[in-house]
Amino acid sequence: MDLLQFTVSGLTIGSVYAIIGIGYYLIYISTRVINFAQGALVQLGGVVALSFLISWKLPYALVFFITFFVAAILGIVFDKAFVGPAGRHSVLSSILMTVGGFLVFEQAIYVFWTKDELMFPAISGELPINILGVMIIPQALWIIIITAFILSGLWIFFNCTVYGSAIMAAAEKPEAARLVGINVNIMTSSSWALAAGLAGVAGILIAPITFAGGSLSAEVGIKGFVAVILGGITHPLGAVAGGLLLGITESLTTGYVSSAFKDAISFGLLIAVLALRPEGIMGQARREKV
Amino acid sequence: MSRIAFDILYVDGLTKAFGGLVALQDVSFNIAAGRIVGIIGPNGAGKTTLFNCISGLEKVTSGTILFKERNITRLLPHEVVKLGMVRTFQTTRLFRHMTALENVMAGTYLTVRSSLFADLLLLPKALRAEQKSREKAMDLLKLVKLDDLADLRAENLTLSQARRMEIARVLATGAEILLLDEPSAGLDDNERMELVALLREINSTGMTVVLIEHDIDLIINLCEEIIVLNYGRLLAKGSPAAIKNNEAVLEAYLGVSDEL
Amino acid sequence: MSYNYPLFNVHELIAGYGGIRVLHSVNISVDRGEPTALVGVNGSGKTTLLRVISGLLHQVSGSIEFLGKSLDGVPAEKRVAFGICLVPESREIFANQSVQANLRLGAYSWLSSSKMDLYKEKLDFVFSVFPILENRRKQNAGTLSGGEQQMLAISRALMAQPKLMLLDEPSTGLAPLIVREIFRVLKELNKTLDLTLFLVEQNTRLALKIVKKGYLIERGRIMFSDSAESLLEYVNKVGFTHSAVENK
Amino acid sequence: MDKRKNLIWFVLAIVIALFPFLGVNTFTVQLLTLAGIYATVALGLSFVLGNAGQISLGQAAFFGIGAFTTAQLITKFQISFWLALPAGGFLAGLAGAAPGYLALRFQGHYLAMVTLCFGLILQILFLELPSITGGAGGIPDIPSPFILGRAIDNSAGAIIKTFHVAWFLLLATAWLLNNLLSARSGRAFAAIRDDTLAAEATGIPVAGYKVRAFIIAAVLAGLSGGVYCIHTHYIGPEIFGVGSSLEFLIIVVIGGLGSPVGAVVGSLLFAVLPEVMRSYEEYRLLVFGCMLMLIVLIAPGGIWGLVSNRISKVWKNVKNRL
Repeated sequence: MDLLQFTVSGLTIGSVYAIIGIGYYLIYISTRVINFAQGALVQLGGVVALSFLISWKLPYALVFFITFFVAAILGIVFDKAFVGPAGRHSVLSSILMTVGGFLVFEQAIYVFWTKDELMFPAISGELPINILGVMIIPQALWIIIITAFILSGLWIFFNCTVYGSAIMAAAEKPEAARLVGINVNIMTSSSWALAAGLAGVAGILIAPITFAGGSLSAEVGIKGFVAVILGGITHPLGAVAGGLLLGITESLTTGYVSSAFKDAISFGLLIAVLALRPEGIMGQARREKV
Repeated sequence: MSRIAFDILYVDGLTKAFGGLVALQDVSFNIAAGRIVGIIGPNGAGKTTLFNCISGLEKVTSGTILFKERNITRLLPHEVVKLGMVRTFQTTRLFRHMTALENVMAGTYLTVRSSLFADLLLLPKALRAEQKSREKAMDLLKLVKLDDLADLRAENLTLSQARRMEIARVLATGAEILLLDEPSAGLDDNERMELVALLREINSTGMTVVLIEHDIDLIINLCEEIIVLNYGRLLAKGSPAAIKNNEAVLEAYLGVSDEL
Repeated sequence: MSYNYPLFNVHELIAGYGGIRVLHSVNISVDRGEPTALVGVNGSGKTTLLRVISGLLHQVSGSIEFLGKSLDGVPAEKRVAFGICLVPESREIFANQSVQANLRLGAYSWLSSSKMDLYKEKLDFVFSVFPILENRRKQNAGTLSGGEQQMLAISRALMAQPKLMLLDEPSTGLAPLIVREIFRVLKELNKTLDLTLFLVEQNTRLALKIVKKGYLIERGRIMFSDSAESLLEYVNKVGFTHSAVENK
Repeated sequence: MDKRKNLIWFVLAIVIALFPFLGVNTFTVQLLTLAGIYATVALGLSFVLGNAGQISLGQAAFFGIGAFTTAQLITKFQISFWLALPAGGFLAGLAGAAPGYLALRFQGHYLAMVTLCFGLILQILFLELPSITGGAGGIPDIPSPFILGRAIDNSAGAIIKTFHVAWFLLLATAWLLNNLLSARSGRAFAAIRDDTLAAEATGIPVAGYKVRAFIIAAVLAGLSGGVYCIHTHYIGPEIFGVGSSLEFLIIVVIGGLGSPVGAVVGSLLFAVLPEVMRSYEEYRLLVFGCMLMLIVLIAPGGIWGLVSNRISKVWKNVKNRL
């Protein structure tokens, strides 16, 4: 029964990785940038949501939406004012810029909110529920349900709406997108907004488990990146596959080996997978044109 | 002019496929040492892919490439250069933060030896190498008429200057055959004539020159032999006069004249 | 058919990439409904001209007028709504999306929930032109064959309801049979729709078969323009080098 | 020309030798020692990023390997600091080959991520292998090699000697690197940075040079790690994590990528500025983060790039007037 227990907790954390990973995917396909600041946005999501929940006493569902929009606007501004202009210099510049962004967001939280790890209320109850012999805390159930909800929403958005289809078109072939009348700038901003918003939402989901404001949620953000690279950053389902795989691997490592080396093993797994299959598990190889 | 009559480059049954797409199919030809040869063909005919395969940048699907009677089919790009075959690219590729002179000096990497250790400690060996490399590079810059711009940063060179600097850089490697990918692209008529003169001069020293070109006038003017590719296949090979009147080549360029 | 007024005018156009000039003082005038071809060997600036007309590339100087209005400062995505559509040489279809999604994106510039009837009508029209696309409507566009991709690229442009369709080397990389089929359709479309074709081709003989007028471009300069018949005669005479200087 | 250059190095050596005796207080000397240690790491990182065109987001790991190796050799095995220091540099260099080989397969964002993961793995190992690194407690009581028989001493003499070790190490490595950059190998690195494909087509063995670039940077980080442990007398795992890697990145970018002087300028700023504005300690990283973003946006050459531009302009004006 242990195995099942570990798998469930792996799926829980893996879901969060998947949501964050989708953000990396969207930004990467739209602007060819890996947003190293994504982890700080996860952290930010938790803190912002906590303020709305505790100080403003807003209802939980509303807080989800507000946090999403706050993070989304931050994402757009960060791209338009900083990452975009820096990326024109070189890849290195865009990496340095997003790393700088990570630092600034994280430090801003420490300075203007708190350096402490804050308790974050779960969506409902703390007592574990027994389902088929597996003990599940309600928050884990919520995480899995909300992730499923978000993933199917995204699927419908990208596959059935013109707007979603236009975002994908602008990401795949910006010039061709312009030729059918799509404003590519608006589409890349939409990608950044969606990616940042999802990171913020992931921050709320994970905060009851990792606390809000601490560096743990930032680490979850980095894991989201590991997940998407593992799954393949060129494939729409890469983040989901990579996230779930990473989550389960971690939880099995914690259960059967040691929790101390859990992260070392996931990072090692990433390097090993990349060395064997640089495009990730689901990705397609790309060819550089000379 | 005396010519050594051996094939410096020999390509046999070269095939290159990208997944299902066959970019080159069973291409065979030979190039005699000291020749100046042009490769032409419509867009997508596989010209650049051919260069990529010969220079070791792309792995060949099947077929053999012999250079100076040595099989180079599976060698890496810098190993091919070491044997004496260098190439340029369709777009100019400069070391843009270096001066023109330093660019050409970088080209002497293989011909003027030193070691990391000697370089670190600035041993006499490193200083001598530096001196020799500088002289050689300066000579080559004179050849391509860029000696007065030696200290200009490469990113500030005009297109025509940059292309000539690239030629100096590949010559610095001690090559015996130059593969030039569209050296005249973007040049005006005067600059083209200068380029033709330069290539003739380089060829007159015994260097084999192979160039891909869109400018058919330039090719007919300059080359002794022309290779025509179409849809990844060798369509024709021969003297400029023969190619000009070849019906198959005409059709490849102009299309068939039957009714719709 | 009478061609009473100009559809678009290119006046003293200079353009290029970075410091490199590709087009030198190009002048072109195309009348409404009059199919026109631009021929010349590759590297002569044909694609660059199409990129400037469609707005993907800004000119250094000179102007383009479309239906009497200057296109200065109008970005590519807005020119689509004016009725200018480019079918690029590499087709540029959205390979990760279905055929139908590609066609829907073609209608992006005017599509709204109130115009669903028009959308259906256009879709049916496109499927009647290229029936094979209807069979493949659910398929990922990336899995289509080269010829089908070209058909999709043309159809996607048709969905935008263009007045001017710029076609860049539609024959590239296609088998002769398919090329002929596509050219037959293009000729048809020009006749039946209020659509003007501006065709760029290396396959000179074929291109001159379906147009009324042709321009010969060489090294970024228009060498001359004439009726398709005389141009064809000239090209047949001088061969593929095209050069007026060399062949005199 | 060469003579004038040699003179500069000579003058710098004299300045370093005399500096602690010019009546500066020991606190300042210690602060500058730290800056010198940072600068050596920054020198290597700046070389990887700016001269060789590669990316490393895990540089603190090599700093850590050097520090832990040196500290353990001194404390556990009673080996002389002068042998322990190169051993630390050697091990760090060995470890540096790993990301070097990874750089053969990955570029750009992927390489950034892979080196970041490499740094994260070592950060965990530093913490979780107490038998080697002392675990969370770290290694305390690292004796200064300049005072025999006593464990910790902040005597002025030892402080000055540590300052000399740090800055002469910096001077020596800067000299070596400067030599390298002006010679054949330096051009090979620069060629790879500017255009890897063209470098390969010019006959430069790109793979070998990428690995060498990472090894060189790792050795420099390892050596400064060794000096760091006799400067602070205590090392713990938290100093060698990804946070520190980012701080080294800040130093390098703010100072000026690819320039040895830039690395020194950045390090001085990073060590000294927080002391100047002590009452705003919690804003330190926020300020540096903002500086990093601004520099990348408006002055990619860093502070030294701005200053040297200014100097060369003034110099031209002066020349023109004469």
